This record gives sequence, C-alpha cells and structure tokens, in this order.
Amino acid sequence: MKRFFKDEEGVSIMVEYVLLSLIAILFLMIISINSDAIFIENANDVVIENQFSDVGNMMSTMITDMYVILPANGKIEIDYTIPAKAGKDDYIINADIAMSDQIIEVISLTSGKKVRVTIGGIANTMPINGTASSSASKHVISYDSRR
Amino acid sequence: MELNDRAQIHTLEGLAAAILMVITMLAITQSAMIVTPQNELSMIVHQEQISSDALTVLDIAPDTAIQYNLTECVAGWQGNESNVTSSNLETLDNELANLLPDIKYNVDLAYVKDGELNTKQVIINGAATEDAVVVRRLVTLSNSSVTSSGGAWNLTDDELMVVEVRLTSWQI
Amino acid sequence: MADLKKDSNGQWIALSGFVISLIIIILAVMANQAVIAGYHSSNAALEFPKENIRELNLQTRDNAAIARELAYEINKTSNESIHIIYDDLFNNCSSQMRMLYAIHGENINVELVSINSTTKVSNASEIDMIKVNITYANEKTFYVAEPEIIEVNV
Amino acid sequence: MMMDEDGQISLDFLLGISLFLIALMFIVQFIPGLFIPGTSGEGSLDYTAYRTATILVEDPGWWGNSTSSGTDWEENTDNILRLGLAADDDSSSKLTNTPNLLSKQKITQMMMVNESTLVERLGLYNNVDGTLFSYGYNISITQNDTPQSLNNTPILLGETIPYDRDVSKITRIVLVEKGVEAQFEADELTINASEVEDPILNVTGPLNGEIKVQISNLNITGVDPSFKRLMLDGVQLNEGPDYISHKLVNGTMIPLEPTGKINNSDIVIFYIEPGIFNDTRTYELEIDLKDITFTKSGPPFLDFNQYIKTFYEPAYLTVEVWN
Repeated sequence: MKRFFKDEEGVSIMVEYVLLSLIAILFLMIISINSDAIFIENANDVVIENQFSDVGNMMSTMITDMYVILPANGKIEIDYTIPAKAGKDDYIINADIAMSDQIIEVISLTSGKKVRVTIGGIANTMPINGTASSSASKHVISYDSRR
Repeated sequence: MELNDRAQIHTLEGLAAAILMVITMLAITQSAMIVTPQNELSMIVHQEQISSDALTVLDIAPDTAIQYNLTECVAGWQGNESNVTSSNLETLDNELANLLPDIKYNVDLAYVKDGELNTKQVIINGAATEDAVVVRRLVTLSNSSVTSSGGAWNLTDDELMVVEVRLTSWQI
Repeated sequence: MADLKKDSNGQWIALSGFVISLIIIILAVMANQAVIAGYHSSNAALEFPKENIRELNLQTRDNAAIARELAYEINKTSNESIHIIYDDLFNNCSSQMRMLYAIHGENINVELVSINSTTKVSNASEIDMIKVNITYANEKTFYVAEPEIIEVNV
Repeated sequence: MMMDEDGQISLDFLLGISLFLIALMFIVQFIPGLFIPGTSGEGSLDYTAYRTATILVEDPGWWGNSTSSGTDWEENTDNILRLGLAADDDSSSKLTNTPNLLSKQKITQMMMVNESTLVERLGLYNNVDGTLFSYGYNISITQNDTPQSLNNTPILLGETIPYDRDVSKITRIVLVEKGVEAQFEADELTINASEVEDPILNVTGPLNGEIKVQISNLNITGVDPSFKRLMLDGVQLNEGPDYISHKLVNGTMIPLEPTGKINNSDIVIFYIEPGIFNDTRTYELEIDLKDITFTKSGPPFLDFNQYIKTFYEPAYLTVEVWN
C-alpha cells in the first residue's frame, strides 16, 4: 500500500486523462446546450426557406403553365404532391392574397415563417384563391370556367 | 508545467492544420458543385422548353416566316426509314439545326395506318443520352398537301392522316 | 496511453480521422438537401403536360379546318351529305389522335358536337362554326373543354 | 515526476483540440447557412425567369378598367394588367392560338412601358414581408446573337448582366414580326411603256419595319439577265445601307451580284431597310433589271400595299434574372 502511494509512474497519465475528460465533458455540455440552435434550428431555418420557396415556386409555375392553356368553356384539374413537412414544420400555402398582391404565400404553422412568391399578373385575369395544408392527403388545383 | 520553448513547432503546426481544415471546408461548402442536382433539373426544363418551341415555331409559322413549315416538311417524306448516316427529311433537319444550335436531336414519325400504329425514324443524329427529352407535335396530312410537297404517303383523296412528329433532343 | 504520450506523431492521425469523419457527415447531409432543393418547382414544369394539352386543342382546330376543305372536295363527287362526310373525316382524325396520345399514357377524347352555328343538325353546305368536346386525362391532370368553339369559315 | 517533458506532447494535443473545437463552434455558430448549400433565392430565380418567359411568349397580355378589358393592352397602355407579347387576333378571349408568334406592336409598347410597371406586371420582384425588392433582369430578342432592332431601337430591356453573380437564364424560340412582304409574279408587274426592263411599284407610306419584295417567274429575254439597281422616286438607293438583294435558287439564298446571271426559275428577293418609306405619301419604287422584260404597262403602276402580308422571322427571346 505504501508503495502504491509512493509510486509516481502513472501520475502524468492520470492528469492527462482527467484533463482530456474535462475538456470532452465541457465540449459535450456546450454542444448539448447549443446543439438545438446550431445543428437543428439554423439548418431547419434554411431548409424551411428552401422548401418554402420551392413549393411556392411550384405553385406559381404550375398556375402560370395552367393559365396559358385554360379552356374557354371547361375545366382543368391538376393533382400535385408536396412534402408533408418542411424541415419539421407543417405549413400552409395561401393563395387568397393573390388577387390584390400578385403573390402566393407559404407559411409555417409552428414558427410563422413565410416565403412569398410572385405570380406575374395572372391573378388579374383569373381569380386565384384557396389555401392548402401540407398535411392534407390530396392536393388539387382546379379551374372551372363555368363556376 | 514549467514553461519552456520546446514543442513550439507543434503549436504552429496545429494552427496551420486548423487553417487548412477551415479553408477546405469553406471551399467545399461554397462550391457550386453541391447545387448541381437542382441546376440539372432546371437545365432539363430549359431543354424541353426550347425543343418544344422549335417544333411549335415550325408548326405555326405562316408562309412568310419559314420556307417549309412542319406540315410541309412531313408531307414531303418519301417513306424511307433513316439509318445512322442519312436523314430522310433534310429540310426539317436543316431548319431544326438552325433553330437549335448546340443541341442534338433525333426525329421519329408516328402514325396510324390501317388501324396499326407505325413508328419510323427519319432523322438520326446520334444516340440519345440519358437526360434526353422528348417533345411532340401533331400534323394532319391530306392527299393534296402530300402531292404539293412531293411526298410518298399514298393517301387516298378522302383520307386524312394525323402524324406525330417526335423530337428527342439532348445537349452535346 | 503510455506509448501515446511519447509519440507526438500519431495524435495528428487520430485528429485528422476525427475531422475527416466530421466532414463526411456534413457532406452527406448537404448532398441530401441539395437533391431536395428546387425539386418540386422543376417537377411542376416538367410534369404538367402543358404542350400536349395545347397541341391537342390547336391540332383539333387545324383538323376542323382541314376536314372542312376536304369535305367540300369530296362532296362534289359524292352523293353523301356534307354533314356526314365532315363527321367521318373529323372523327377519323380524332381516333387517330386518340391512338397517338394513348402510346404516351394519355387518354384523350375529341367529340364533334355540332358543325353549324345556326341550325343544330346541319345539312347546309356552309360549315362555319364547329363545336367539339375535348377531354384529356393522364394520371395527374384532367382537362376538359366543352364545348370548344372553332370558327372555320375564315 | 509531473514535470516530465514527455507529457507536454499530450498537453499540446489537449490545447490543440480544445482550440480547434472552440474555433469550429465559433464558425458554425456565427456563419449561419454555412453547412447548407445554396440560398433560397437561387432556385426560385430559375423559375422566375421561366414564368416571365412563359408569360411573354405564350400569353397575349391583358388590360382592363372598370368597364372593359381585353388582350389588346398595346392600345390601352394606361390600364395594363399583364404584359404578354403573343399575337392575338381575338382580343376578347384570354388566350391566343398562336403562342410563340410575337406581335410587333406589343413589343414596341413594351419598350415604352416604364420600369416600375414592367417589374410589377411581370412579377420580377421579391416580396419580403410586404417590402418589394426588384430583381435585376435583362430581356432581349436576338437573331444571330445580335439584338433585333425595332424602329431603330434594339429590343433590349433591363440592365447589363453582371458577371460576378449567378444569373438565371432562359431562352425561347419565337417568331417576330419583322415588317411586311409582298410576293409578285413577274407578269403582274407594271412598267413604263418605254422601259420594259424596269418594273415600277407604287408604295404608300408610312411603312416602318423591314420590307421584303419577292418576284418570281421572270421572263428572260437576253444573254445577260441581271439586276442593276433600285430607284426610289428617281434617286438611286444604295445596296448595303438601304437594301440587300438575294436570289433564291432551289431553296437556297444567294446574294444577287450585279454581274450574276438570273435564271427564270430563280426568285429575286429584296430586303429594304426600315425607314425608307417613313412619310405619309406614295413612293415610286423602280427595279432596274437587264435582259428581263415585262409586258403590263402603266401608269397606273401596281399598288404594292395591296399585296402586303406581315412577315416573321425566327428569333430568340432571352430572359435573364439575378438577385
């Protein structure tokens, strides 16, 4: 036992081990405290913005393409698919302000984050309205000249 | 723990390595390479749009715009299928080559004869690549339009034939 | 550990291993996201059969005009009424179009409703305004124009 | 024992890794978006360009006020709701049967529309929480890589394209109205009885835009059938600045040299530059030929304007958009 305390061979290893562990633990603590902000929130924000602008552009492009072939008497229906969640948010596509502002809005339900996409003057000739929720199982854009 | 001036080079080395790694990461994350999949899709959109424009322009062209419009070109077909070296619709080939520089294409004709569907290759400019797009356009031929273009469709006087012009195009 | 403390070289290997794995993970994450970006808007432009539907409509208009001309020609030598001749020609074109669209997985139908603006059933030689019903359907898109009015006496 | 120098290497490592980790966290935290490729703007711009081009090429546009509306916005420029360039023969229906065929009047009017209307009507802006940021844009119609001119102004809208930025670009093939053309059979043309080789046309101005004159079925009567010159009201026009002459031999266009022989199967074509017939009066256009004769004598000379049709040429419409 006496020998055990006198022996200093392993000390530096011991100290090194303690120091390394301390730094690792400290790092882990900082990471775990900030991980949400660093790895999820920031990334999520950018992903949401990308996806929203993608979805908004999809709607706007589809409506534009649809507009140039609208039948004078008749109707068009298009099924489309959108991801149920952007990042980890549910969202809705809002076209109700298209008439006045010529834009389509994609809004997150959880964070309120939104992206707006323009539609070049079509809403003046063709009434565009309606909202679509990302969680709905079926999405349709429809136009009916007789309604 | 006393301070000494040994091992200084390790600190410098560490610094250099850190800088190197940060630069590498910046280079990777900022490079355009990563956004390529998206650009590729919009390239295909562009490709499809401009190919379909070429056929549209040829189809709707009034007499005073292009010498032979799509209907006249197709009506003048002699009925031969193409092989790799020759194209059988030279006027159409020339007009498309003018409208679509930097783009290679093949043209097929599809039509219904005696209730059977026929597909004939009429212009071959090479093997289509994987990202080739297909656009199509219809023309309607009657015996009089065939005769005036000197084609060999062998239609009767009371017959109309709808022909699908199918353009497969890809970027060089 | 005892060896490690004396050997200052191996540490860099360990460190670079750590860094490289980090970079690989980040790259993998980014590559996944890059595929997602712009996917839906591109698909909207690629999948929506804008040109096919428009061509269906425009070609029907062309057919209506060509059939009218040919119907007059045939009528000169035939004892069928021009109405029946026109009907035959137009429906023949429509069924050909139907087959040509069907190869691409598109289901279309073009149906002649009437060929004159004044009387419903026309025996008159003047064909001026043709009404047709056009429908188009593929897996995602449904288009119907009923009737599409085509003026042919120009 | 703790002062053993061997251990310092490990401590260096500890110091190094902590420094590195701190630096890494610092970078991650303070440069947001570093690890996410692209920004939201880039992808959307591709489709902003796509939509703008679609509307310009495939739509005739729309105007409207409280009482009426139509696609002939070029005649009602105060109430433009949407800009579209496709020609349309029926202004009450919303669509056109001739997509990709652009109307000259619409292009002319678009060039005169003021900047903010253009940006707004084409949707070339980003709307961030109600504030509008307009994109940089460049819209042009080109042939052989040079912008087309319309009434001596190149069809070019917007700013010059920055070279240090990512630009979303889309090109569409269109037919543009270039001017008017008239096709004649040689025996329709009229001459002064004394000069049987020089047919004369009465051209009533103003005619802006290019003018194309095409003559076929020529009657060759000598050994050197050739073209000499064009005269306008007795004054010679200059080949090059005023007009270009061609002959069409079996479908191929060949410049018409003064010495080159013309066969009777050839079609002679003149392209007269815009601006020659600018005034509101009747011009006398004389075509001086050699060893080619005409029989119908005037005056009155043949009225050019009764034969004219609009003529179109393929061109490229390019829309470029950037942030």
